[in-house]
Amino acid sequence: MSPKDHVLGKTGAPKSELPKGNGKSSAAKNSQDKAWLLNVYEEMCYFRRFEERVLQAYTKQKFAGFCHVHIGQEGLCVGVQRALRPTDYMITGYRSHTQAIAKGIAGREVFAELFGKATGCAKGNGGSMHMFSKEKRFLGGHGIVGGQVPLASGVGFAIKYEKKDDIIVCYLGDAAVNQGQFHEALNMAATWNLPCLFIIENNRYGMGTDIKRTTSIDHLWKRALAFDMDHGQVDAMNVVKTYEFVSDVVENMRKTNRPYLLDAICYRYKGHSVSDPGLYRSKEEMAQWMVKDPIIQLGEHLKKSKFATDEELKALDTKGKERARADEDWADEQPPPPDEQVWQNVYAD
Amino acid sequence: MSPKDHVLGKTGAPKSELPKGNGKSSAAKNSQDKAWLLNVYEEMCYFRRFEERVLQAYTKQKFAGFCHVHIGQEGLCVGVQRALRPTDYMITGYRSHTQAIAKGIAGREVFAELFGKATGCAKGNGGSMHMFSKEKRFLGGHGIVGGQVPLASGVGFAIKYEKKDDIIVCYLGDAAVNQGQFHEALNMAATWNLPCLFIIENNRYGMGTDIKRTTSIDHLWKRALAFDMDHGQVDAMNVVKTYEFVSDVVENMRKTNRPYLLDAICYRYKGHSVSDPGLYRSKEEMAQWMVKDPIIQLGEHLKKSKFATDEELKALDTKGKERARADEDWADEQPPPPDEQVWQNVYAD
Amino acid sequence: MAVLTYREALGRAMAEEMARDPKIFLMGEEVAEYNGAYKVSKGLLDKFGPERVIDSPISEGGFAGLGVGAAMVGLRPIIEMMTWNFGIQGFDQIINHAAKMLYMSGGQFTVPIVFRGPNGAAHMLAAQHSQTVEGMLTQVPGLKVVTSCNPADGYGLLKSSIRDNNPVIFLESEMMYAMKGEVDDAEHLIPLGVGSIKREGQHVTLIAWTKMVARAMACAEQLAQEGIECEVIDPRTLRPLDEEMIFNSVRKTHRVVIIEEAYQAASVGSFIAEQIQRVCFDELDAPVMRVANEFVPMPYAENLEHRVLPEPERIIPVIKQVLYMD
Amino acid sequence: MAVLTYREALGRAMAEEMARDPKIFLMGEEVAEYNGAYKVSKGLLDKFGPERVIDSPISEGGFAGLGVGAAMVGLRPIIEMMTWNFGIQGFDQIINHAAKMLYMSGGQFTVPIVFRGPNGAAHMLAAQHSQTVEGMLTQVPGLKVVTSCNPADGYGLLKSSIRDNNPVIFLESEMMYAMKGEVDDAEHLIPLGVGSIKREGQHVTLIAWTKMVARAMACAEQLAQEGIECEVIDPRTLRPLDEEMIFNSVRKTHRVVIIEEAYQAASVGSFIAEQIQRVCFDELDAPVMRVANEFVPMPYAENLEHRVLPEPERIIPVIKQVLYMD
Ligand SMILES: Cc1ncc(C[n+]2csc(CCOP(=O)(O)OP(=O)(O)O)c2C)c(N)n1
Ligand SMILES: Cc1ncc(C[n+]2csc(CCOP(=O)(O)OP(=O)(O)O)c2C)c(N)n1
Ligand SMILES: [Mg+2]
Ligand SMILES: [Mg+2]
Repeated sequence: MSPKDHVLGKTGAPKSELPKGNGKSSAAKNSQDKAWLLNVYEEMCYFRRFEERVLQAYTKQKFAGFCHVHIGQEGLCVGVQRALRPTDYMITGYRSHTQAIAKGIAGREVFAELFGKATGCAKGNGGSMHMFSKEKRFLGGHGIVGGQVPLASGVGFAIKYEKKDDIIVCYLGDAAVNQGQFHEALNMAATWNLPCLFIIENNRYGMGTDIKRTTSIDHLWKRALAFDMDHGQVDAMNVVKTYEFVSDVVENMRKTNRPYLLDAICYRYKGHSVSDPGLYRSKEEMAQWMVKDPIIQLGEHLKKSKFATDEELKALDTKGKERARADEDWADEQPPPPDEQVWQNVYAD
Repeated sequence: MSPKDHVLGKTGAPKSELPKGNGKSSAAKNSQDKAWLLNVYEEMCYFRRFEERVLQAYTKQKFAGFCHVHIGQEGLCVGVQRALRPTDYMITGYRSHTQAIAKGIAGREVFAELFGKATGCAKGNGGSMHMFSKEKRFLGGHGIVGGQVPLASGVGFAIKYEKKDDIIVCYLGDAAVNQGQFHEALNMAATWNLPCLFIIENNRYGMGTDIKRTTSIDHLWKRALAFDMDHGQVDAMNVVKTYEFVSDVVENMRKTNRPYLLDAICYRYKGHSVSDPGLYRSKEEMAQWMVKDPIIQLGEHLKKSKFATDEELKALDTKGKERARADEDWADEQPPPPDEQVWQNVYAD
Repeated sequence: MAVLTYREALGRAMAEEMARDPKIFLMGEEVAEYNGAYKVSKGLLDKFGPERVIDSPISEGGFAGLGVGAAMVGLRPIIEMMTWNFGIQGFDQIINHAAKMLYMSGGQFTVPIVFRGPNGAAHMLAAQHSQTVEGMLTQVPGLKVVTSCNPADGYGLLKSSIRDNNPVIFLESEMMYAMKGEVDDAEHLIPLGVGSIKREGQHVTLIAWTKMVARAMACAEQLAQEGIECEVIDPRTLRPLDEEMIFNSVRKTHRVVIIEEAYQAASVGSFIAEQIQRVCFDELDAPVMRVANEFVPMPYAENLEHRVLPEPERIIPVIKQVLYMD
Repeated sequence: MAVLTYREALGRAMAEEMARDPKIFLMGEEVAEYNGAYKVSKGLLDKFGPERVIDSPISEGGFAGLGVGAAMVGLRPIIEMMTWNFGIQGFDQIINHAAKMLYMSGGQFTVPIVFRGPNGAAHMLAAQHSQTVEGMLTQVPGLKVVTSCNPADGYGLLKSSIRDNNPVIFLESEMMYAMKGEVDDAEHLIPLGVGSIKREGQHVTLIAWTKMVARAMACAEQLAQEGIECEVIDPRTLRPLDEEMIFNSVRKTHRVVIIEEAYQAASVGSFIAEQIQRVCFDELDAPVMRVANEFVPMPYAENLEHRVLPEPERIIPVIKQVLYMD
């Protein structure tokens, strides 16, 4: 599908009773606020620069293993986070660096985790695919495609069991919709009304495979039809739209306790992981998407609204760059885990 | 849902381009033919009596293990079979006795298998849940709920690979639609256009659990919507309707190679297995269904059409009874497998 | 001292623990309104209501994972697998998620959860319904694996398993649910990792767990007639394993036969045999022998199934062999 | 004699077999247009087209089962698991369906299928991406389990696995794909069930497979300096297992160390150790020892991962121990 198809409404998808992200919501106030918008802009720049440094560090062989970055997908990560409360839970797959930071984990602890340091957010046990923070309610960082989805249903179950009005956001990739576990988890969430917001990070590719070659449907939100689950699609290259839409969805979920499947349309600029040259995508396709770049889009909006000049935007980007460098510098200084750690935390007392 | 809801059309389900079982098809000729109808009637009586003898034999402890019978669901088994060619494949779950016979396995070999005899259709290795016949293209008889569904996709894949126009019928229970494997198999069948006819034997209960308590949807054919798969619902208490509907579906499949999900509404009169008293169902509910009994329904039709008198129908039933007795008598005489068989067929040469 | 069936003892353990701790819930196929496929959860729905006793869809991977997620945020799930043959569909969640969560997260997320259900052959259920899983699951760091051979052990060990802060695989048996035995009326727990000597003897050590303990005892009785005194020991928890109890018995008898419902393949028994020959090398007067299932999928026919399982007629000759009586 | 990488040798084996038999097809994630996540299937799509080289959805259970169904009706699938960690999602189809079909059906339905992919730790992939599965899958009657430690063995054994009429688990390693070695230009097969002596020696037998063979050889070289001659043997196929080769070596050296990337738990190594002490009881001058992974989920940090895997500094002391040199 061409980027044009991604704008809301054109999908004919969201069921009528669903929020429309029509800007009438409380969220709309924020998204018209200058300070708020500038802050969002800065965070997206920071995430972009953070991942760029991660890639450089990997190329310099400062760490190894797999490395999946979010470059190009910042709009979703930031837009969703702003729609949540700190007490809400989040769980994701192996592409987890910036989502972890957005949820409140210090960027330097994420960097230290990548470097396998004792002060990483998983003590160096987890690495790129397994960022965790119990305090921030970030439940990982999981390496098995689709594996996190049943876990999310369990968190939703616990929220309902404890009669809280929190929700859990469960990110999954577009290719994960072909996993049986995804289907089983959505069925339970829909049958028992568990407050789970399942967000498909739909960057259209699972590694080198266009999702069209492994599914029979044109829109991934159709997976929700099998469960009569509320669902919708959002243009996640647009951080403001994403924020407003998700805010409405979440507000609604807190009332109804009903789960929701969101097809979030985005694009990853880099290969699947560092080892992937990404030859399966045409220059044209890439270009088509880069014009929709979430940072550029918001930048244009800020300038049009006279909220910022090019210089001011540049300054915010520079700030993000420096934060990322500081994160890496800190991580460089950290000690590796002590050998004894090998035998710790296999079993809890 | 009350039996009334089950008649075709009322579901609003089948996509417009789908066969309507409107009687205009070639199949309709058969279903107006007296001899054909009487033969169908006789077979349903035979299957009913066969399963009754199976239950008696189990109660007399002539065999052990699990024992799941099809009493009440004869309309589906017979209606579907008549719509197939001998070269079509069939695979099913653990409730497999009469489907195996319908596909061409001698009833006495099924009985012998139940008795764990050397001449059973699986040499006594399989038992009630695992009837097999390579010659008749009956691929089992499987004990893992949902496990047979990916196998069916594989057979569909092979049919397409070999450029044949056969199809495979894959029976599964209503509760099996909650299995991840079911979802994965349907996705592959839909994505690659594999000639698989997935038939949900929707008797509304998985053991003691009303399917409504473990799914969020009112109609199980909705599972197909997640894959844009052709689908429909049929009143499987009516063998003629079932035959006509499935004939049209199959005819269409041979042309299009497209898979199809059929929600076949039926009811099991007995408990899930012999050990289940079935207390979770009200007398009223049972009664409501028994008036739709496939054998009674067809009997009424035959009498109204002046195709048969009560006496003639009684005679056909008696014939079925005797066939079933003969099957069991034969099985009684058969030898158990030789001990050496324990070590045979673990590996193929 | 009340006489309870094994199924009642397990039900009592769950009822007591659920009454003690509101964070505990039970989920599985047919556990609520049907009172359990094997009636182990009988009465729990009435006692604790539908919020805490939940009938699941037939989605072993899904509800295993649901349990793990719920445990990560503070609940204490008991997940019933109708049988462990179906639990294999939950292996990804059990092996890749439950077992590794604490370690992967650098010690942040504990997963206090019990996966329980019948394991091994019942009677004439054929290949897909007759498997044991302890040989596979004791291989997974992060999991504990618990068995029991009578109502009292089942009661005390299930309670400890529920209170444990780790994922525990609790293995039962359809063939034992109706078994009767005395269970102390007073609440009591049996710690995980402590085996039990079921019969003292000085000539040969028989190691067995779950329903094989009864077979070992039967063989011991029979051999006692001939003046052979077997020591029958049951490790009960296979992970952690009470190796000291095993080694001490071997140091006394110098002869060992392991009886298990597994295969002549990598198994808990093969691991125990390996440990014994390593630690008690100079103590052994005969090789460690093992009687296990024939290495075939379980056949249906009664005569064939009987031939596959470790029956006394196959066990006794092996015991005599390590005593050099053959 | 051409020098091929392990990856190329496996690719050549598949290409030759697919050219020979049109019933063979390859399915898995990224095997076609991407030429394989690890490029083992490089060029196969161009050679054989999209009908025979198929990119699957991420549905390990589903396409494992699809392969089994296709095999039941006459095709000969090769199913690639991107890694065996994900293959665990296919265990129900592999264990409950593929392995049991021939037996359950009374010998009617053969399942000629190969499930192949990398197994074990690569480098810094952490707990969910570093597991070995042979300890679990050799426990399943009906399955064959094949490994290889160099390009030539990989080539010859993969060809035999593809021609075998049973489900074969073919275990590879990310760490070996780039390994170079000579492979005969002439087509040749290595039969399943026949091990290989990688180095002759009279003092002690080292048993290893896959990447542990290289480590065993390294230890052997090092100890040769000290005048210790290790015999290094590789069973290659773990099911069926070439027990005679093992026993014969033990009868010669009387001392054994097993090196494997598994755990101190039920494993192929523990089973081999059990067999050795049973069959060669009077031949052993020391207990059968085993060097395996530390019993922990695989940590990410490089220093920790190194500490978990069997490294020469942990292997050599054990070898000296069985030689009573410590
Ligand atoms: C069960 C399982 N199968 C295969 C893999 C290997 N794998 C890792 S990521 C990936 C592609 C996933 O793509 P998608 O879900 O679209 O997420 P994205 O990488 O695009 O964010 C695959 C096949 C895995 N980790 N887990
Ligand atoms: C994976 C798996 N889980 C659980 C079971 C136990 N079990 C056997 S039949 C059954 C109920 C299935 O009901 P349904 O699919 O509606 O088929 P029906 O018996 O009504 O024909 C269950 C839970 C099983 N055999 N396999
Ligand atoms: Mg993607
Ligand atoms: Mg049903």
